Formats: sequence, structure tokens, C-alpha cells
Amino acid sequence: MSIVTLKILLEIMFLTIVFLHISKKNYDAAIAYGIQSFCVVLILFNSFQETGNILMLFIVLLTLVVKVILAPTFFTRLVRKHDLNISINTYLNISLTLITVVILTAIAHSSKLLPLTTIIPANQTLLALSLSVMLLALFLIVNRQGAILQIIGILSFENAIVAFTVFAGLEQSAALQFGIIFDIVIWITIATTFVSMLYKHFGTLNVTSIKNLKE
Amino acid sequence: MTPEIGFASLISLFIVGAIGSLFFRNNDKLANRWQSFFAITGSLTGIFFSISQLISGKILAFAFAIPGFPLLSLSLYIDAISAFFIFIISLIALMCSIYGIDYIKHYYGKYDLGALGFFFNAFIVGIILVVSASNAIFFLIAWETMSFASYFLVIYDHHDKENVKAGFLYLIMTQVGTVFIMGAFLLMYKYTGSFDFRTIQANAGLIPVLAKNLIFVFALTGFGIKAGIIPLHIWLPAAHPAAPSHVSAIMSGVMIKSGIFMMIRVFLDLIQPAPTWWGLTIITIGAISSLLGVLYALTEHDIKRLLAYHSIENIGIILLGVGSALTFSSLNMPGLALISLVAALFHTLNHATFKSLLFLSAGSVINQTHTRNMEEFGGLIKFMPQTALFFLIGSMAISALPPFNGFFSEWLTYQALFQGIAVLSPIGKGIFMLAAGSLAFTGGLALACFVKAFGVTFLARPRSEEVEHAKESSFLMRLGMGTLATLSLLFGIFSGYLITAMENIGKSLAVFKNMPAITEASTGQGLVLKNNFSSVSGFAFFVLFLIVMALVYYVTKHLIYKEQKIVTGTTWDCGCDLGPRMEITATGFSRSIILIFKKILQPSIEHEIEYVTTDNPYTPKSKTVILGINDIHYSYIYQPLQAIIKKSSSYVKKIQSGNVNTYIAYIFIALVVTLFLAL
Amino acid sequence: MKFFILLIQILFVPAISPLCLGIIKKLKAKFQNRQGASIFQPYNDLRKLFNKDEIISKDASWIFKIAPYIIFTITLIIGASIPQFTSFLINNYTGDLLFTIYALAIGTFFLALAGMDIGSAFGGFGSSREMTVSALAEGGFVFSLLTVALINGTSNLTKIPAADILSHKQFLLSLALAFVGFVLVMLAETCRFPYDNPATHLELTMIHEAMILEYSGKKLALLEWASANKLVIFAILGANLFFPFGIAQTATLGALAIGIVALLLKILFFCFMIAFIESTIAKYRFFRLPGFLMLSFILNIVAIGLIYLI
Amino acid sequence: MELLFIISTFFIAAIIGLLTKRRRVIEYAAIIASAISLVGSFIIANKVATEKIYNVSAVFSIDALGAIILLIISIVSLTTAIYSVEYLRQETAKDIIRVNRPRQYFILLNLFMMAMFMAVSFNNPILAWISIEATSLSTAFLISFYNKPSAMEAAWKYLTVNAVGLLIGFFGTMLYFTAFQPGSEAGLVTWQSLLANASHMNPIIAKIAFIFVLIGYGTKVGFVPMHTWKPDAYGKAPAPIGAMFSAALLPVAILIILKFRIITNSVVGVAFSQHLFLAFGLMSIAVPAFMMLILKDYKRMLAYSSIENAGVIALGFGFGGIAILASILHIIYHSLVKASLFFLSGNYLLKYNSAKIENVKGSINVIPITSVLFLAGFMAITGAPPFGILITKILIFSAGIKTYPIISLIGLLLIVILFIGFFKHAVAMVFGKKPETMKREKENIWLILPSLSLMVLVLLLSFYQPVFLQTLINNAALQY
Repeated sequence: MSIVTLKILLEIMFLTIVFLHISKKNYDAAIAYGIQSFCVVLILFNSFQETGNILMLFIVLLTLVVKVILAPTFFTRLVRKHDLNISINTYLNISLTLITVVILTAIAHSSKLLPLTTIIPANQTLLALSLSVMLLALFLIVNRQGAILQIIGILSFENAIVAFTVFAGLEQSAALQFGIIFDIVIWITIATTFVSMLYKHFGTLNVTSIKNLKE
Repeated sequence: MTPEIGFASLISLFIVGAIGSLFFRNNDKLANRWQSFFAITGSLTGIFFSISQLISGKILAFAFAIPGFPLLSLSLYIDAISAFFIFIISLIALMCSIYGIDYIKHYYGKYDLGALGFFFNAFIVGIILVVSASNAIFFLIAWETMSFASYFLVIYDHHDKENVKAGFLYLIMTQVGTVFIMGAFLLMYKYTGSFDFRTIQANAGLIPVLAKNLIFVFALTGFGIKAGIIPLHIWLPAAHPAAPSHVSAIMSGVMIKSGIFMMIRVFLDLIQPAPTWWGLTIITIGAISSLLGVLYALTEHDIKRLLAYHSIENIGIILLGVGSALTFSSLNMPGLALISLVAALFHTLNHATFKSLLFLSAGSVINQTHTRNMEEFGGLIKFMPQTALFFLIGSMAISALPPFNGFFSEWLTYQALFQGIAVLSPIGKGIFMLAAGSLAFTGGLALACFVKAFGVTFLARPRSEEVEHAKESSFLMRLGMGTLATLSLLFGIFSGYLITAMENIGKSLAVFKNMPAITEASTGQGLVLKNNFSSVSGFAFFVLFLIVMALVYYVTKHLIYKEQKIVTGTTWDCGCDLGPRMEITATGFSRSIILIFKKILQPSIEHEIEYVTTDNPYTPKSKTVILGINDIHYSYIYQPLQAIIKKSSSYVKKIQSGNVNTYIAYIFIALVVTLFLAL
Repeated sequence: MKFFILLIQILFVPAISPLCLGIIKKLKAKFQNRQGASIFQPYNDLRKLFNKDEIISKDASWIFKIAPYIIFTITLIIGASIPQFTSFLINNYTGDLLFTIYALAIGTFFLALAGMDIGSAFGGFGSSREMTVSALAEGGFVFSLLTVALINGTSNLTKIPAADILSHKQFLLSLALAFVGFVLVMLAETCRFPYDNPATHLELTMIHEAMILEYSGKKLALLEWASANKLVIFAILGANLFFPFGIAQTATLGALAIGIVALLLKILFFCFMIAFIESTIAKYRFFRLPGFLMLSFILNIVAIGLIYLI
Repeated sequence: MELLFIISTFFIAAIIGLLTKRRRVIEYAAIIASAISLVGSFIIANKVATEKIYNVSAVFSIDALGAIILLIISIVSLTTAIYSVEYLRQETAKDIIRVNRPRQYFILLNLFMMAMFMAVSFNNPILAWISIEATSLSTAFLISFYNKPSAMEAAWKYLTVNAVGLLIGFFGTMLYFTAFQPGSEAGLVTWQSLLANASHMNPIIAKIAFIFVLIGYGTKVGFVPMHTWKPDAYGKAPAPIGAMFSAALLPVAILIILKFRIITNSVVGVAFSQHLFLAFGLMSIAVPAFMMLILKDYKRMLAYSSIENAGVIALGFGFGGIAILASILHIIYHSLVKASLFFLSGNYLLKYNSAKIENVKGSINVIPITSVLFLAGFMAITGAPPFGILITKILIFSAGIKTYPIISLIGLLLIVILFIGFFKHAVAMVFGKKPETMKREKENIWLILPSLSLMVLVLLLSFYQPVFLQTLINNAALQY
């Protein structure tokens, strides 16, 4: 795939994360995450094409299954089961959120972080873009009050890191990647279990009302 | 026996006593015997060891590096000053242990005697190591051992909530002190590169002036807390009463002196030469402590708190000596400095004897009456005549009445101050003059306070039922007190010899090496300053007093109106029956002084009147007057400090908001901020 | 010769002290336009008391019984230890300034204890007041003597008269201030106006009398005598430290005679002063007294400051 | 070889838990597994002491500090396993948990221990990361073990905060791989090869990478301000799990950070990481110091104490010099004491049925042995003689005073403020009037023995360290 395609893929990722910031429905968010993950899978597939390692293909498929199929399914089922489609608010309103998004993107592209984005100089735009996706994902976790969107934020963060590593040429061997994906799977399972248990105990997924433990 | 073995056996006796008594936790009697035996033999060894060290004049230096811990070494350096303090410690510990054998019997079945033995012996060993250690880390370990052991002794009677509270305050203050001490030693380490006292002393010149001053402030605060200088004293009147009396005696008589010892060690030995303002500061603190200490003592009607405040007063007096020594030595007047140091050392010894005597006799009284409130005593002299005599001797000694020892050390302190007034610059003169003035007032007020303490406790009629059941203390307790009382007298009468000896002790500090003698002593002559400014003799006075008194007694009794009849009657009662409630109370006794010093003491008087019938406000049934004292240190220093910490806590508390978004925001912000700061 | 001088030195104070009281009383009577008793009346009083039976409270302990002897002994010792009419009797043992002050405090201490011992309300407050006054007087007392000691370069009281204090004119102001301070303290210590009224048994005002209220017979005699001794001791101190005129510098008979006469005259002056004060001013309210004593202390501080400033 | 054996015994113990429902078997399996790990760790530690390093193929490698931490983990694991058995029995007897729950507990516990052993011994940063992540995953359900809303909340926060933290750490880890020229890599990347190739790194990237690693793994350690999950998790997890967290997991996470630190130091010099350590260390002391005063829950109190100790350790590594040696000693002491304290907090909870400090009073008259041990533990952790933490603190600050005097003095002051808070609560719990309804009962030996043995061990180590341990500590201090 050419740089342009990759860039488009990354831009889709970027758009999905921006969408996640402003989406009102959890269902939409789950779908958006699926799209974003699909982009990551494509990016990975691209790197498989370049290296030709057959094990990598396996990883690509695994990622596809886990992130594009499994995770969104979990989320949608969760949403349906508890009828939680209306996602919970953000702290900042839409305009402020968007302004922050712009600022963070600017930071990611700033000269301060130039050494990061020029690990492979040819991929500078790609790296900067994936860096901004990372920052936005972090910001998503901070800004969103709903537990499901926080999980999605964490997973997006992971996606962004994967994208970054691919473009920075820091990919690891398949065995390691397998381990990582394995961890992610378990994490997603545990996290969704917890979300549904939280809902059972607290009757809400709004984390602002889950704050009995202080001091 | 080599000194090394002597010291090792001394320490190991206490350690065996400490650990061994833990094994007898189930048998009170055995636990008592075990701990007392080892404490007594240990103290005796300590006395022999220290005296032989003092006589031989040699220095016991010993170091053993501990593998695994760099910089730490079990290093000892026992010069004459250390030996002198070991002597004081062992002496008082000996008497208190003898006294303790019978005293701690009343804990049987109620408390764990094994634990008492453990902490008691550990406490003594801690103090001994504090004065012998020559490595800062080792010293801190000893210091903390002493602090923690005494903490557990303070809360030994932990069924009483007040004691636990007192212990709390005590340990907090000591820990704050320890931090300051640590700071001081760390600063010394920074510039001299060593924790070893001798190396620090050798390289003291490397410490820059600012750091030296900082070390002074830190060390003064740290050791001052332990010594109980005002305004860092607040733990002292709380903690000393809480401990068992024989422990209070050691705490008050010996432990707080470890602060003094370290001040002498650090200021006069380790980081010489010192600027003049150090000495003047210490003198000012000493003057304030002595005056306020005695004033607060006057307001107390808890007998042990009263004694505790007197410890503050006496620490103040000792500090006058230490401060003058520092001032004079900074001005290169080693002769006068030595006099001052000797005054401080002598008063340390004297205060140890009479203050532990007072605490022990107060303990006997409390043991019999089960209260510390002096308003419930009265007339005890008839039930406990010997204890009363011992307390009287203690009172006279602490009030600096000749021929008891307290007078002679105060006399020497006065001399040091007088010399300062004569020779110093105007500022120095002023401070020395105020110090001498405060010493004079302190003497007068202490006298008043002990008239109150002795009078209210032992004289007149019993004020409560408990007193009437009081019995004289047992033989061993009286032995402990009696020896101390005798020593109080002997130290006074033979003060001349003692001072000569103490001069040699003072000369063990490098500052005073090769000094000619500054005082003279002979049996009759007593204390004489070499420049002929003053002289006094306890021995002469004592002998004279005995002769004249015998003469007067003989003449009045047997030469004039031999056939005089003496009738016993009742006290004149103005026609109504004299009850115990008509005697003067401790509060009433000191009321006038309190009102005179109301600016400082800030008394609050509450009247509560109960009427016979509520609708008729003319026939009162009873009236209660509560005279309270508002401790200015609390309201102006400690409460604001507490408020600051509380306030900061409540700010910090907000960090843990409970909201997971915030938590992740912290990480995010930390990341971004660090990235931008570090790049 | 020396022995006789010493004997006079020892006996002087107890011998002369009742006379002093008598003189003061006589002078006061004269001021009040009364005839007054003979100046030797105090001797008669003492003799009377010594020949009386005693009644002792059943609440009293040995403190009460032993106190008069101690107090009297102390005044005897101090009376003999201070410089009287000679400057060559040097006492290195008990002649120290601080020793004098603190030894006198022994008397105060036992007197106050004795006051509390019998458990009457009077004794208690008497002790309380006495201790309050004497505690506050201590500073002024030490410092007034210290002023003299610093001027003379010795704190041994017996050496001070020998020094040529009067040749140093620059110290006069210091001495004057110190003397005022000393008088203020002296009146307090000897229970005189404006601190105490020795002639009253009014419970609102008495201090000294309240403490000895329960004494009778020989013990009362000793106490009365001791308090008279104390007065004379203070008078002698004031006389010899601040006005060292006429003191015998050599052990010749003439010089000694002059010394004794001079001393008697000076004591007479003090008696007159006390009588004059007691006849012209009223006794002050108790809580105004600390002011006087602090004044005494401050005057002495100023006096010492002046020594070095001028 | 021993290492694989240890890891597989834990795995087998976990599998046994899955297979059988017999409680006794599961309990014994856990105890035996951790006992074997202890023996194994000793053998490994001895080998490391003599041969400097212990390798099993290229995948596993243990250096001196690793060996020390391995020992700590195994000692804590064994005591935890022993303690857990009786603790859970008593909880089942009190109907706090259902009978079948201990099975789940022990399975997860075994996995947790296994993950920690792997995290220490894996020679590859990514594998270490995976193991650390595995510790999070295995413990989430242990934190929510009591299935109460508050436990759920704590576990949720733990999961979220740690996930974010570890992903940040992961990113940092990945950045270190820039040390290898593209295409040059061959075989498994190891800590050693990273260090060897570190010179190829762009210094600025090395800095960025270390910041990410420090903040990421620092979340696991609990440096302020990433500490927020700790009080919740420690407070709500069963007491022995708290012990594992504080005593075993904390040093493991520190070890990983330290391994990255050497690499960073070799690229950009020491000062950079020192400053970061000092900043985070000081913050980690400051916040607990002030929090301590107003805490209401004694297990949270222990959590804050852990944060503070992590801060002290960080300061030590920040100061350098002998402070590093002192810090390593501090890690040892802190782990042993803190584990003991957590066990004792479990005893308190069993007796008083409340984790609130205000509900625990006069324990010296109710559970005297626990109380005395608790006081001893308190003294040990705050640095009182005869325990070694006093010395390690002095040594740390004595190194600090030379280079960073102000930080050292502030640190000292903060430590005393923390002491005041801690002491206030300890006194309130141990002394005072016991509740009327409580009677003094004989304490169960199995609830006492673990913490007692740990305290005795600390006491011994405060006076004397075996030769092999000394060698390990010295080597570790030289290396880091």
C-alpha cells in the first residue's frame, strides 16, 4: 500500500477517535471502534505484505477477530443487554472538546515532539498522526464519563500505539505480538465483565457517580 | 579489668536484663527480680566503670564497622565528659532500680512486668549509648532506642487514656526532634564527609559559616526538644507524670540531660569555634525556660507535673551555664568558659540527684494515695515521716538552699553570669544581666513553689480519706530515696572537691586543654574562684549550722525556764470547727503569683455557683472556682502549626477525588508536563 | 584581741536587735504624738515569752517545732558573717553575697512551712503572701548587692568595706540607685510598710504575723527575736555596703570604738527611716507590691548599666 | 532450570485449582508451590551471588537485583499462602465469603505469583511487560473478591488506571527499540542487547522513552500522581492480597523501571533519570505525608505507607552513591515489614469486622499478640530501632545531602509528618478502651506465625545479612 493509502487509513482512525469524542450513542461508538480497529488491521496487513512473515498473517487475523469482531460485539451486546445506548456526557462541551482536540493534534505535530515523529523521517506525517490519535485517545478516557467509552478509549490508545510502532518500524516478532494480543483479549473480557458488574451494583455506568472511595 | 570489658559487661548486663525479663512475662515476681537484679548490677558496673575512667583519665575509644551497612560503625568514644554522664546515669538508675523493686509491685497482676523490665533496661542502655556513641548513625540508633523505650514506659499504664495521649505527644515531639538532629548530622556529614564524631571534629573547619549556623539551629531544636526547653517543652509535663515514678525519675533526672550532653558535645566539642551569638541564644533560651518553667510549675496542682515543670526550670539553669561557656569560649576566654561549663555539669549532677529524689518520693506518696492531685493530700508527714523528710531535703536542694547541692551549682552559675556582666560587650552584658535576673527570680519562685508543694502535700490535716490510710514506704524504697537525699547533702558539703574534679572533666574537651585551674578546693575553703571574686563553703556552713543550732536548742530548752510545760491543743479556729476544706489549697497558695504574672500565664477563672433553690439567687449552696491556665505556647505556636498541617491535608485530600477520570487526567497531565519540562 | 572582736561580731546582732525594734516603736510613737513604751521594752517582751508555757496545735508536725530554732540559727550565722564594724575580718566561707541571700531564704522557707503546718486558714495565706513577696524581692535583692559587688570587684561582702569605694565618684549614681532598690527590698524582706504591717493582726493584711499566729512561749520568742535580727542584718548590710564610713580598718581599740559607734549611728538612721516611712505612708494593697519589687529590680539593672557606661 | 520449575509449579498449582474442588488440596498446592519457589529462589540467588547472572536460555535471565526481588517475592508468597489458608477459613466461617470462593482465590493467587516470577526473570522487555500486564489481569478479580460495590469500584479503577499506565509504559518500551537499526535485529531482544545497542539511540528519544516508562510502570509502583488506584485496591482487596501487592508487586515494577534506567543512563547520562526519580520520589513522600493524618481506614493507611516507601526508594536511586545500596536494603525491609503489617490488618479485620480506624480500639486487650506485632511493624516501617529502615533512611539522606541538600531536608520533614499521622492511627487502634462486647481470645497461631516470622526475619536482617545476600546487594548496587 502506498503512503497515501496508509495516511488515509490513519486519517480514518483519527476521524473515528474524534467521532468517539462527540458521539451520543454507545452503539455508534462501538461501531466506530470497529472501523478504527479495521484500519489497524489493514495497516498490520500492509506490514505483513512488506515482511512476508507468515506468522504475521496469523497475528493480523487474530487482531481482526479480536478487535474488529469480538470487541465491538461485546460492546454492542453489553449495550443491548442493559439498554445503555445513550452514552454519558463529557466534561467539556462539544466546542471545548473540539478545541482541545485541535490543540492536542497541534502538540503531536509540534517541533517539541519532532524526534518522535522522525524516527523514520519518511513516515513523519504518519507518525505525527498516530501520535495525535494516541493523545486524543488518552484525552477521550479523561473526558468521557461513561465506562464503556473509557474502555473504548483505552483500546483506541492501544490501536494508536500499534499503528505508531508499525510506522516507526518497531514491530516485534510474532510471538511477542501474540502475547500482547492475548493480554488484550483477556483485558477486554475482564473489563466488559466488570462493566456489567458495575452496572449491576451501581445501576449506572456514569463514573462520576461511582466515587465512593475517597481519601 | 580493661575498660573495654567493663563497658561491654555494663551494656550486656542491661541487655540481658532487658531480653531476659521478656521470658518471665508470666511470672510477675520473677520478672521483677530479674529486671531489678540486672539493672542494679548493671548500674553498679556503670558506676565503677565511670569512676575508674574518670580517675585514670584515659579515653576509651573503640570502633567496629558493621558489614552490610556503609558509614555505620559501632564506635564509642568515652572521654571524661561521657564518663561523667555515665556516672550520673548509673547512679540515678541504681537508686531508681532499688526503689523500683518494691515500687513496681503494685503493677502485679495488672500489667506485664516482663515488658516493663524490657523497656526499663533498654531505656537505660539507650541513654548510656547515647552519651558514649561516637558515630552519628550509631548515635541516632541509640537515641531512638532511648526515645522509643521511654515512650513505652510512658504509656506503660495504658489503661489510663491520659497516659496514652501523653505518650503520643511525647513520641511525636521526640521524632520531630530526631529529624532536626538528623538534619544537623547530615549537614556535618555533607561538609566533613564523615559521621564519625572525631573526624567531624578534626574537619570542623571545612564547614562554611552558614551551614554551621544551620547546624546550630537544627541541633539546638533537636536536642532542645529532648531537654525540654521552652517553647519545645510541651511534651515534658505530659509525659513525665504518666510514666511509673521510678521511670519519671530517670527521665527527668537523666534522660533530658542527654540533650544537654549532646549540646555540649556538638557545640563545644565537634563544631568549634562557635560564633558568639550561639552562646547568647542559648543563654536567652535558658533564662526563658527557667523563668517560665517555674511559673508554670506554680500553677500546677498535679504533683508530678509540678516536678516536670521544675525540670524545665533546671534545664534552663543548666543552659545558662552551657550558654555562658559557649559565649566565653567564642570570645577566647577559656577560663570563664570552663567555670560556666563546670557550673552546667555540676548542676546536671545535682539536678539528677534531687529531681529523682523528688520524683521517687512523689511516687511513694502517689502509691499510697492513688492520686496525683495535691489538693487531695495533706498531713502526710504524720503517716509517712521519712518520705516527708526526703521530700523536704529534695525541696530544699532544688530551691537552692545551702548547704544542699542545688545551691552550689546555682552559685557557680551566678558567678559565671556575674563575670559575664563584668567583662562582656554591652549586648552580652545585657543578656547576661537578664539571665542573672531571671535566675534570681527563678530561685525565689522555686522556693515559693516548693513551700506550696511540701506544705500542701505533707503538712496540715489530710484532705481526703486516702491520706489517712497511707503508710510509710517500704525499706527498699526508702533506701533509694535516702541515699539520694544523703547524696544531695554530701554533694553540697563537698562541693569544693567535686568542682575540682569537674574542672578536670571539662578539660577533656579540646577547647580547654592545658587550662590552669580556675577554682580552688580545700575542705574548709569550699569553692573559690581564682580571681578572688567569690568564695563559699558548704562544709563550713553545715558545721557552723549544726553547732549553733545545737547551742540554741540547748540554751532555750535547758538553760532558760527548764520547767516549761507544753500543752497540745487545737489550732485556733475563730470559733468554728476547722475542716480540711479551710486549709489553704495548692491553687489558692499560688493564686497571687498567678495573678501577678497574668500577662504570661493568662489565667482563666470560672465561678460556678449552685443555689439552694433555683428561684432564689441569694442563698448559695456551693461555689466552685476553677482557676485554669491558658498555655500560650499552644495557642500561639502549636495550634497554628497544627492548623497549617490540617489545612494542607485537606487540600491534599482533594487529590483522591474518587473520580476515575481525574485519576487518568493526572497521568495524562504528569506525562505531558514531564515531557515538556524534561525536554 | 581578735577573739573579743569576733565575740562582739557574733553577739552584736542578737544583742542589738530588740533595741532596734524598741527604737522604731518609740520613734513611731513620737511621730504619732504618743509617749510610747521604753526602747528596752522588746527585751522585756522576749524575757516574758521565754518564761511562758506553750500550747502547740495537735495538727503540728516536727516542722512546726523545729522551725523557730532553724530560723533563729540562720539569723545568728548570717548576722555574724556579714561585715559589721571592721573591714579586716574576712569571711571566705559564709560571707558571700549569694550565700547570704539564699541562707536567709532558708529562714523564709521554714517560716512559711511552719505557717502551713498547723492547718489554719491564716497560716496558709500568710505563707502564700510571704512567699509571693519574697520571691519577687529576690531579683532586686541579688542585684542591689551585685551592684556593690561589681563596683568593688568581689562578691564577698566582708571584703567590700575594705575597698575604697568612695574614692570612685563615678559610681555614686549607681550606688544611689542600688540603695533605693535595696531599701525597697529590705522593707519587703523585713515585713515592713508598705508591704506588711508588723503591728496588726488584721487577717486582710497580715503576712508575717499570720504565719506565727500559732506560736507561743519560747518558740514565739525565738521567732520574734529572729525577725528582729533580720531587720538588723538588713540595716547593717545597707549601712556597710552603701555607706562604708567609719569602719575600723585596723584592730586598734580606738578604731574599733569608732567603728561600733558609727555602726550604731547608721543603724539608728535606718530605724529612723523605717519609722518615718511607717508613719507617713499607708500600707499598700497587696497587688501593688509587685510593682515596687520590680522597680527595685529595674533600678538595679540601671545601676549596673551605669557602672559600665560612665 | 530452577526457575522453570518454580514457574511451572505455580502453573500446576493453578491447574490443580481448576481441576479439583477439594479445598484442602488446593490450599496445600498453593503452599507447596510457594515453598518450592522459596527453595528455588534461594538456589538461584546463590548462583547469582557466585556467577553474577543466572540464565535459562536467552529468554530468562536474572541479575543480582532480580535475585533479591525473587527472594522477596518467594518469601512473601510463602507467608501469604500460609496466611491466606487460615484467613479464608475464618472468613468462610464468618460467612463473609461463600465456601467455594477460596478455590477461585487460590487459582488467581497462583497465577499472580507466577506472573511476578516471570516479570522478574524474562529477559525481554516486551515479555516482562506482558507479565506485568498479567499481574493486573490476575488480580482484578482478587480485588473485587468480596463482590461488594466498593470492591467493584476499587477493582474497576485499578483496571482502568493500570491499563492506561501500562499502555503508556508499553509505548515507552517500544521506543527503546529504536536502539536497533531497522532490519538489523536478529533473535530475541534482551535487556543486555538493548544496553549494548543503546548508543544508537537518539538521546531525545531515550529521554521521551524513559519518561513514558517511568510514568507507565510508575503507575504500577504507585508514584504520585499515578498512585490513585493504590489506596482503593489495597483497601478493598483481601489482606493477604494487599501484602502481595505492596511487598512483591511494587519491587517488581521498580525493578523494571530500574532496568530501563540503566539503558537511559548509558545514553543521556545519570542526571536526567536522577532528577525524574527525585521529583516523583519527593511527590510520593509528600502526598502520603499529608494524607496520613486524615485517613479513616487502616488498610488505606498501609497503602499510603507503601506509596511513601516507594518514594523513599525512588529518592535513594535518585541520589545515587551509597543511597542506591540503602535503597535496595530499603526494598527488602519494606517488603517484609509491609507484608507483615497487611497480615496483621487482616487479623484486625477478622476481629473487629471493620476497616475503619475509629471502630478499632484497645486492641492490645483484645488481640495482644497482633497488637504488639502491629506496633513493632509500625516502628519498623517508620524507621525506629532496632529495625534497619532507620539506617537505610539515614544512608539515603546522607547521600542526598551532598548533592541535593534541600530535597533531603524537605524529605526528612515530610517523613516526620507522615510519622505523626501513622502514629496517631496506630495508637488509636492499639490503645484506648476496647469495645464492651469484645473478649480477649486466644489468637490463631496460623494468623500470627506469618507476620511473626517476617518480623523476626527483618530483625535478623537488620543486624546481619548472610554473605550471599551481601554480595547480591553490593553487586546490585554497583549495577544500578
